[in-house]
Formats: sequence, structure tokens, C-alpha cells
Amino acid sequence: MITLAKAINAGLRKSLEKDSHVLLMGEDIGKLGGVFRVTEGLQADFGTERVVDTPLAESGILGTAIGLALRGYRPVCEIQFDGFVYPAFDQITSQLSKMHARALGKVNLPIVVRIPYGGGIGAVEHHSESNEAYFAHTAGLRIVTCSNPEDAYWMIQQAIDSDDPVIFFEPKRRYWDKADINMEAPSLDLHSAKVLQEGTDLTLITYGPSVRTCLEARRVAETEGKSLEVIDLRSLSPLDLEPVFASIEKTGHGVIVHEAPTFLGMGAELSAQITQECFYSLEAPILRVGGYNVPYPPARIEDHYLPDVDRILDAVDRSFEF
Amino acid sequence: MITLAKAINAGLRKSLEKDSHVLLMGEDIGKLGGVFRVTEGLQADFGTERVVDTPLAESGILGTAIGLALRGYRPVCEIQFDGFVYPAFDQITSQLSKMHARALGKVNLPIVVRIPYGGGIGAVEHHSESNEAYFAHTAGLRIVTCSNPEDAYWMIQQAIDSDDPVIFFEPKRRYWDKADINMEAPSLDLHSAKVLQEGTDLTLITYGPSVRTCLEARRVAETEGKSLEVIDLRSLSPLDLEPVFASIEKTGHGVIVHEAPTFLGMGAELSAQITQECFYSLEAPILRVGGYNVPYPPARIEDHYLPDVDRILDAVDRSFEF
Amino acid sequence: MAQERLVQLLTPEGERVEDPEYSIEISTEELKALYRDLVMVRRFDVEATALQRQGELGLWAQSLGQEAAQVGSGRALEQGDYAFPTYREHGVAWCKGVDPVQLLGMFRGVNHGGWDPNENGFQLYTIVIGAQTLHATGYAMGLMRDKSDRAVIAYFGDGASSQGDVNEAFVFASVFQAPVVFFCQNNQWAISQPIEGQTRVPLYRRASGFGFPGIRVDGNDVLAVLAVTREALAKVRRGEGPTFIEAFTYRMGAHTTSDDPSRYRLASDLEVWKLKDPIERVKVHLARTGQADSVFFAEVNAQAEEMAATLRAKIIGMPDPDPDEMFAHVYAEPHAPLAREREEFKNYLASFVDQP
Amino acid sequence: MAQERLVQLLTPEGERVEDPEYSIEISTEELKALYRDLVMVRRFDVEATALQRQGELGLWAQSLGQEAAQVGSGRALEQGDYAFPTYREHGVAWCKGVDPVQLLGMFRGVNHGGWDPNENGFQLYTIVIGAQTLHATGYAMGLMRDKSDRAVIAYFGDGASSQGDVNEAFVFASVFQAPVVFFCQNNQWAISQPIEGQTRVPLYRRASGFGFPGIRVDGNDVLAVLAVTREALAKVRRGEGPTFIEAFTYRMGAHTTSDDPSRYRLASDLEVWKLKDPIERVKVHLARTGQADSVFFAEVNAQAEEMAATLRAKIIGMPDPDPDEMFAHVYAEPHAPLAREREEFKNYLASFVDQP
Ligand SMILES: Cc1ncc(C[n+]2csc(CCOP(=O)(O)OP(=O)(O)O)c2C)c(N)n1
Ligand SMILES: Cc1ncc(C[n+]2csc(CCOP(=O)(O)OP(=O)(O)O)c2C)c(N)n1
Ligand SMILES: [Mg+2]
Ligand SMILES: [Mg+2]
Repeated sequence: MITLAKAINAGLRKSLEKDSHVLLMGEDIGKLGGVFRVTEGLQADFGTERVVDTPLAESGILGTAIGLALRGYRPVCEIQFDGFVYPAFDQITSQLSKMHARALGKVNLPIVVRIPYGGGIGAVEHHSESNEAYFAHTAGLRIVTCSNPEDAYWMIQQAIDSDDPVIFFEPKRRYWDKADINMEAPSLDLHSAKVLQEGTDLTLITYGPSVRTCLEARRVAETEGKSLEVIDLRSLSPLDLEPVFASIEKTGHGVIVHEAPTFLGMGAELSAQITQECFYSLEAPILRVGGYNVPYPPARIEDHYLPDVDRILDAVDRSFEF
Repeated sequence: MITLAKAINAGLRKSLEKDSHVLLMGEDIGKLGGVFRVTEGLQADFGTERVVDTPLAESGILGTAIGLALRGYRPVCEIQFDGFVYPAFDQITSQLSKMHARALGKVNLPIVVRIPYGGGIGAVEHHSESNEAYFAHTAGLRIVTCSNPEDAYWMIQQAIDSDDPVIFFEPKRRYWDKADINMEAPSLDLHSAKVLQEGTDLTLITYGPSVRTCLEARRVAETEGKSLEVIDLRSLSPLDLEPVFASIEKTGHGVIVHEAPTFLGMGAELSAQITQECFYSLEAPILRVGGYNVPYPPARIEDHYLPDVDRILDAVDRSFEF
Repeated sequence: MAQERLVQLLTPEGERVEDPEYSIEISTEELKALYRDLVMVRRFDVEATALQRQGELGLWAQSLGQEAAQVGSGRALEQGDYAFPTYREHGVAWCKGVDPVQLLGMFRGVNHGGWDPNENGFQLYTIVIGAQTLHATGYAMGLMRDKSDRAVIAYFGDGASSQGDVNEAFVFASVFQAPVVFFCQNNQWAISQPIEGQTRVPLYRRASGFGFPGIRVDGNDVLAVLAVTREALAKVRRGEGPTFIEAFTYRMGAHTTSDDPSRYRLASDLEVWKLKDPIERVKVHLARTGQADSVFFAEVNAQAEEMAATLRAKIIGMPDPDPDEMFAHVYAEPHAPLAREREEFKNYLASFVDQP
Repeated sequence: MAQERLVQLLTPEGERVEDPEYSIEISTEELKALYRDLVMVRRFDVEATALQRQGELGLWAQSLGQEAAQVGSGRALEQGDYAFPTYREHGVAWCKGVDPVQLLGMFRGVNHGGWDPNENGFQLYTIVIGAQTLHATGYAMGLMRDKSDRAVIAYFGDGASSQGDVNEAFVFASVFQAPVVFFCQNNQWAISQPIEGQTRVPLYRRASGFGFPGIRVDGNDVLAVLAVTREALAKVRRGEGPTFIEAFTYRMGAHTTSDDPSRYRLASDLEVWKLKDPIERVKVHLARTGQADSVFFAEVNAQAEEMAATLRAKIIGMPDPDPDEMFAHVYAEPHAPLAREREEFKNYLASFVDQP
């Protein structure tokens, strides 16, 4: 049994061992091991040249990572919390995402940006945001997110192996979730969605921290005699929608669950594509359960903001009643 | 007859005259009058304290505007081109959008951020982007865009009057469009959508620079015996969807048109909401015509990227054939 | 860096010393008031730390060791001056008269700040590193337009000096000659990063390259900080443009209650800095010069205890916000879709009430 | 600012002068080669400007007046050194051997750059102001890891000095002692903003507050620029950390062909700077010292004309890209949805082919 945080740590270690051009950069990732201890022990083992504590400047981190990548390195940048990636937004949006195209393919930027994201840990402002949609809307980036230790272990390595820039969202409130994991070989590639649980009545489409919540909702629904299929998207850009379309064609009902505000959140794109593809199979419109369209609320009321089993089942009921 | 650019100029002038706390800030907005001459003559008339040429730093512009707003001013910031707003993304996302909520309503930030956006002017990289979705996904901001001189004239004033931050997208390739305008009184408030042309067969939902293209498409469709309704959203956040729902209930068909990449563009949200609201009225899924999911291409092929009459009519046909 | 010029008026041993440029005339009453401030601020901090340990706060960022930098600069501010803090300026908040209970709201998790910055001229805490330095500069640009003789002070840390925003604030402040004092508490650490991870030269030197003066002061010497900040404020009021103060101090606590400094720094460093404690030297000075006796010290302690007890009671009794509040202040003006969402949320919550 | 120290080795009148710190030994051949570079670069620029006027380019950013700054620094670079330009370093591109035709692609609107930066060690042009200074710093950090003795040069303008990114680049370069020379062409203008709109003190002084040296050089003196840049590169190669060079020059043209400088600056300023022309002084010096005669000058001019004619022919014949190209290089690895979109686009285009 290993936690999700430790699984990423193990994956990073593997990548550092395998390729001497892989290096980690970020604030407090060295001796401290990062505020979530995801990089714990790595600086001690790989040295300060490969596990680099940077000055406190996110644009600086991304900008220098781009330079390092131009020199042949494969930097893995840690952003300390979701809400602190915005100072680097220009480097990500105008440089990281576009340089391969700008160079007509003559330059690759194999950079991974690790972002612990989402709420549920009782944190202060800016520490609980789900900002994946900003990046998924940006062509040239790949966006993935893991929901369990095994995926965490493999996906971080696959992200580092990718020759394209990857924004790697880590579900911070699941860092301490434990599981036995297969370290032999990955069962899926980086951009495949996965049907976690089969069902016949309705499809729950989700990713990252909400996967566990959806699995719980499925269990509760089962006791009420409803059979829900749960799909973990894993990759948000590109989307792997074949399993989703197949599922919706079977169930006729779909509910998308994520923590980000619904307005222009991933659910919007998913709903649009699913509706277009499965128009004649749908018995109800795709419904979305997400964060409300407000700034992330203070910790004492965050449970009301975050999609939970009740809200998911409420949407399931609304879908059936439609 | 007055151009859209001159209409904004006139609106800014009105606001500067009306309220001494209104001030303009940005790069090259003084003597030069901005690269599009939208602020032409205003520094000469209102002085350098009210029409402020700033250092070359977008985060600095937004950050100091926030400070000025805290002191009671109403800054109108110009971002020179769409692609240069990203250095200010943190100030917009973490500060401008959230400070009213952070202060439990005790502080207002009545700031307008003017962004000339979109393509079609044969420009180099970063000068043709449609990045409205990033901002529309951000709670706490209001996002509007004008499509014609009259709206430009009134909406800029209404945006400045708003006590909330407003991102004001200006359709740069329509800056030189001319029209007679009513300067007596605004016909609509800032956040209302407008049915520009009625029709019975299909609804084109659009905004900003694509409005003119949709009106042209409507004319062509008419010659083919198809009656299209054209709705100019005007406000992207909040959305005014009552006219859209009413229209779709009438036509049963909808096509959304914008220049931004479709993946997580405004069309995604519109499609999701329309489908949920008008599920039983839809005879085909809502289709989207937008930019492709690639970095904005070089000028010589931008016409292929931008939605044009042909692509719109192609989607109209696909909707009818569905 | 230890050999740099450092303005000091009161040594760690409690001796008054002279500085060639800065002097201060201070009455016994004033000095005792400063001592009281220092003790109150520390007591407040200790109480908040305890409240966090007991689960009453979600997080706490201690100001331990930085009281002189904060009280010295905070007391230099005059009525109408405006402070832009980070998240650690509890001592400045104290001087500005912000209710300590309100200050704890965001650390408890009931709001993100929520006090009225205009009430005391103390802006909300800003967590995104450096962002507030631009707000401060903009506010100061507003003061100029208002022909006000008030000044602004912008707080930030040594780590923050690396952020683009802080450097852009220097540019704007200098170009527009805005009346803002940049007050950097160099507490030597940005979480686990020592100051050498941000700069190879003393921070106060950053200013001159942007066209304004910088000075380093002993941040654990409340008198020196007071004198230097007063002078800087006077200068900016006279329209001479911004000034940079580096208060050389030390973060004696953890970065926050979530942090574990034993992973990255030596306990012995802390011992060295304990000898430079900002409160002890004032106490020794007051006592040694006969300006205060044990009765006074006991009285101050009692006041501090009382404040702490009141604070504790108020925090423990502090209710959670109505969840519906998250919709309340997103916009200043009506917003139809959000109003609908709020209504749906209310109905959804209400749907549970009658259930068994 | 005119009284600041300015390294100069060749006066506007073509006199060789001595500088206390910098000297240069230069053969006639070398000097003639520099002259040739200067003329070629200007001729290239003139041709591009003409091509823009005739609609063959969408936009052009002239380097007129900045040839010495660019050729002087460009020729100081050695094999394997890497340059990170803005969008105006045509002279550096020339020195680095980048094909002038390729350079015009983005200005014509057929691509966004598209040359291979690794071929000549000349990164793609970067339009977002300041972003490339961080890339340069990162690249230099890579050189250190490779134990390379190569160096990086990062170009940026006076206006760029206000951007957060540039200042963050200073921080990273200094903290990590990266082998990067920051080369600022202070051409006195950022579009319509004079240098006073960005800084109140000379830009080269910015460096010392970040812990590395800065120097101002006459940017219209190719010898001084060469000498100062060589020395700076040698220094960074020795592992002594970054250096800042401010090349004091003047943008003699408009900001770009879209700009109209008559709105914001006096024609008379230009006249003053014409007297300091970077090419004329080399010519005068070569002629006066008898190192070159009219035959040489005519030959250089002929070469320049030939280059211009070839360039023109190639540009005018340059085809538009296949529209489908916009999908080609978004990702290095397969991307199924984009591949589908590309396929649909192809089919859509094909649907027109058979129509009457
Ligand atoms: C933009 C941003 N990046 C990262 C963080 C996370 N963070 C919070 S405090 C801190 C260190 C700040 O150090 P310093 O500026 O020296 O202030 P101090 O905490 O020492 O008072 C960091 C990295 C943040 N709040 N904002
Ligand atoms: C981030 C950003 N903001 C604004 C612009 C628009 N812009 C292009 S060039 C320029 C002025 C640059 O001045 P300077 O750095 O002095 O370089 P120069 O053009 O004089 O060579 C501006 C404002 C931009 N390209 N990028
Ligand atoms: Mg610190
Ligand atoms: Mg310039």
C-alpha cells in the first residue's frame, strides 16, 4: 500500500534515474520535499543540480524551464498550489504551448508542470482551485490528472516521457489515499479514459479528486437499485471520448462531475461533444455537477461548494426524472 | 456615420467628462492615441494624470489600477493586443475578480479592461487571439463585447459605470466599420443579448467580430430560402439566454459562431445550457463553428481559420441534415 | 552580508546607540507604549498559534521575532496613511487598530479577510506573493491625484523580492514618483529557502537600480525601525518619490503552522537570533534606565493575558458562515444567473430539512 | 543621463579613442568585415521595409540605427554561443548566419518563425516583451549542467526592462550564476514611450541591485560594442555570473511599419542621431586611416545590392503555406482529436473543389 503522494514521488524517482536530462524545479522542493512532501528525499539523492530549489517566481520557473528544455533538458516544474500558477500564465500560454508550432516542429518542449489542485483540505484562499479549464482551452498543451496511486505512479512517468508539454494536475486531497499498485507495467497510455465501474442506467463522467466521490455515489445508488457506470477521464486534453460515447449510448443518461466552476468548466465541453455525438441516444440532457460560479469559498463552508455524494445523486435523480 | 473605434473614443470621452475619477491607463495611449487610435486626442484634452501612459508591464497596469480603484478611482486599462494580457493574468484572476468577495462586499473594483481581440487583420503572432473564455470562466468578472459602433459607444460607458470589474472585448477587425448611431440614450443595458434579425429555421448565436459574418451568412441563406435568426450575445458573462432559449424553441436548430477555438470556448457553455433548457425542442444538436484547436495561424492562412460565411452555412446545412 | 551598514539605535543588549543619519527623541511614555505594543502583538501571536493547535484556526502564520519591524513601522504611520500587508503583518494591523478577532477570520476559515480596509487604512491580507506591492503603488498614485499628503506603505518578504510584480511596482513607483514606502521584512527565509536563494546582494540595494534610495535597518530594533520609517514616510510625503526599507530580522517560528523548519534549518540559528529578541532589548533598556519597573511589566503582561483570553473566547464562539454567503459578494451589482444559482442552492439545502 | 560613463572606442566623427577599461586590437580585415556587416544589415533592413510598403510583408520592424549594437554584439559571439532575440535583432541573425529569407517569413505572414534555432544558435524571434530573457537564463543554466564553456546572450529593449519577466531573469541568472549576458538595446523608445517612461536612472544600473555588474556602451560604436560584449562573454564563460550591457542607441525608424512616430517625437531628435550614425563613422575611419578606398566601398555596396535583389526575388516568390499546415505542428506526438479535426478540415476544403 502506497499513498498517491508517495506514488508520484516514486514515479519522479524512476524518471530521474532513467534519464539524466530529467530535472525537477520549484519552490521548496529540496530539503523540505515540497509542501506536500511529493519530492521528499529526491534532492538528497540526486543533488541540487537536478532537484532545483528556485527563487520565488513562477514565471521565472516556467521561463527558465523552457530555456532548459531548449538545451535538451526535461524539466518537471512544481507549482506549489493551484492558485499560484497564474504569474506563469503568460509563459505557459504564449511560450510553452506555442513554441513547437512556432518552430514548425523543429523544437520540442518536453516540460511537465505539476499542479496540486482542488479543495477539501481546509486551506486558505488560493489553495483549493481547480483551474484545469484554462489550460485545456489552450492548444499545444496536454492536460492530465490522476485519481489513484497507480495512475499517479505511471502517469507522471508517461508525462515526463512525452515530447509535448504536459500540465499534470494532482488531486491534493487524495494525496493520502492508499492503494496497492502494479509497478511492473502501465495498464494504459497517458491519454486514455478508463471505465472504472460498469453500470447500465447512467454514466458518471469525472476525473481527479471527484473520482472517489463518484465511486462512493455509485455504491449508494446501488443500494437504491440504480446501476451507474463510472468513467475516469484521466486526460482532459486530448479527451478520449470513445468509452464515454459507448457508455452514453448504453445508458442514455450522463452526469459530469468536477470541482471547477461549471461555467466553461470541462463539463461544458463534454456536454457539447456528447450531445453532438449521442444526440439520439440521450434520454435527458447531460447534467453537470461542479463548483458553483463563485470564488472558492472559505474552508468552513467548502463542503457545500464541493460536489459530494448527495449532490451527485440529486443530479442522477434529476436526469432520471427529466 | 462613425467608426466603431471612434465610437469607443467618444464613449471614453463622455465618461472622462462625466466623472473626474475615471482615468485611462495603458501603453502608448497618450500622444500616440493607442495603436488603434482609440484614445486619440484624449490625453491632449484631459491631461497626463487622467490619460496615463504606463511603463511596459501589464501586471503593473492591472495591479496599480486595482490600487487606484481602492482609492476611489475608476481606471480603464487598455491592453494593447489580446495576446499581451497574460502577464496580467494573476492580477486579473486572483485579485481583480476576487477582491470584492474577499472584502465581503466592503470594497468595489470598478475597473474596465479594454482588450482589442480577434483576428482578420493580417497581424503577426499574439495579435489575433480570442481569449474571452479564460475570463468568462473566472467568477467575479463581467465580460462583454460589442459588435457595432452604437453598442461600442454605449457599452463602454456602461462598463465604466459598473461597480464590478468588466473585461471589455473590442472586435479589432471591426474598428473601421461605420454606422450612424443614436447618442441620445442606450437602447439596452450592458448585459442584454439582442435579436438582430428574426428568422424561423435556425438560430445563429454569436458575438463580437463574428456578428457581421453571421449577418452576411443570413443574407446568403435567405437567397437559398432559409430563414436564420441572428442573436448578438453582447454579454458573455453573465449570459442573457432568455432570447436564445425562446429562439431555439422556435427554430429547433442552433449554431454558435465565434473565433476562439471551440474546445472549451463560449460555444461549449452555450451548447450545454441550451441543450439542458431546450432539450425537447432541439431537432439537432447545437453545432459550433469556431477557430480550430490550434495556435492562431500565420496571417496568410488566417482566413481558413476564421469562421466565414461558407463555414457557417456548412454548419447550418449539417444541422438541417442531422 | 553581515558587514553591511545596518541602522541601529538600540542594541540587543538594550543599549541606546547613535546612528550617523538617524536619530530619535522618544519619551518614556512613548517607549513604554512601544513595549506594550510589542508584548501585545507577541501575546496575540502566541494565542493564535495555540488556537491553531487546538483546531480553532485552520492555519496560522506567526509573526514571532518580527514584532519590532512591524510595530516600529506601524507606529510610524500617521492617520490616513495606508498599509498594504502580506499575510503576516499582525503587528501592523495591531498598530492600525484592526480588530484582532477579525484578523483571525481567514485563518479560521470563515472568510478570506472580510474587514473593511478603508476603516483603518489597512488593506486585506494578500496571499499571492507580491501582488499587493502594485496595489500599494496604485493607491499612492491615487493619493497624488488627490493632492493628499498621506503616504502608503507596502509590506513584503525577502522571498517576494524575486516576483515580477514587486519589481514592476518599483518601476511604476519610481516612474510616477508615487508616495510609497516599500518595507521588506527580510526574515531570512521564504518557507524553506534561505535568503541566498533569492539574492546574492543585500536586498536594500535593489532600490537604487530602479532610481530610489534603499536602506537597511535592524528589524529587531523597534526604535531604529520607527526612526527610519518615519523619515522615509516624511520623504515620500514631501513628494520625493518612493523609498525602500529592508528590515533585517528573523522568522523565529515556522513559516506557518503547517511547516516543519527542522527539515531545512539548524536549531542553533534560532538560538543566535533569540539573543537579538526585539522585545527583550526594550525591556532591558526600560528597566536599566529606570523608565519602567516590575509593576509596569506585570501590568502589561496582565493586559496581554486579558486580550488573549477575550480573543480566545471570541474565536471559539465564532460561528461558521451561512453557506449561502459564498454567493453574496461575488458581484456588487445584480447578476441574474448567479442569483438563480443561489436560489437553486437554497432550494437544494431546503430539500434536506424535512428529511428524517 | 548624457553625463553617464559610456564606453566608446570610435567617435561619431570616426576617431579612434581610448577607454580606461576596454581596448580592442583590430586588423584592417576585421574592420572591413564589420563595415561590410553593417552595410549588409542596413541594406537588408531597407529592402524589407520596401517589401512591406509593397505589400509583400505584413509588417516590418526596422533595425535602422541599431546596426552597430547588433553587429558588434553578434560578432562577439563564438561558435556554440546562443542568442535569444526580440523581434528586431536582424543584425544578430545576420552574424549568426540565419538565412535572411527565413527571417522574413513571420513578417510576411507565412509562419511564426520557423527556422531551427539550434542550427545557428539563434532562437526564434519572441514578440511577447521580455519572455525570452527567462528562456536565455534557463538555457544558460543548461550550459552549466553540461559543463559547457559556451555562453548565452539575451537581447531586450529599454521598454522590456519594465516587465516582471526581465527582472525575474536577473534574479534567476544571479542566484544560479548562469552564463548569460543581458544585452539591452536602449534605443530610447518603446513605441511612443520615451525612456523616461520606464526608468529614472540609466538602465545599466539596474544590474547591481541584482548582484551583477552593468555597463553602458555607445551602441552606435561597433568597436566599443564588440569589445564590451567580448569581455562580458569571457567573464560569463569564466563562471563569474551574468553581466548586463546597456547599448545606448537610437531607433532611427518607426517602431514598425504600422507606427507613425511623428505623433510623438520631434523630427529634430532624429537629426541629432543621424550625426551619430553607426555606419558612417566606420566608413570615415576606414577611409581617413587609408584602410579602405572607394573601390572597397563600391564593392560592398554592390554586394549589398545583390543580396537585396536575391532576397526580393525569393520573398516575392514565397508561396503561402498550405492551410492544413496550421494543424501540423501543434503537438510533437499524436493527438487523436486534432487529427480528426484536421481530417474534417481537409474534407471540408475538398468539398469545394468540384463545385462549379
Ligand atoms: C505567487 C505565490 N507563489 C507561492 C506562494 C506560496 N508561498 C506562500 S508564503 C511563501 C514564502 C514567502 O516568503 P517571503 O516573501 O520571504 O515572506 P515570509 O513568509 O518570510 O514572511 C510561499 C512560497 C504564494 N503564496 N504565492
Ligand atoms: C507583453 C507585451 N506587451 C506589449 C507588447 C506590444 N509591444 C510590442 S513592441 C513594444 C515596445 C517595446 O519596446 P522596447 O522593449 O524598448 O523594444 P524596441 O521595440 O524599442 O526594440 C510594445 C509595447 C508586446 N509585444 N508584448
Ligand atoms: Mg521571508
Ligand atoms: Mg526601445
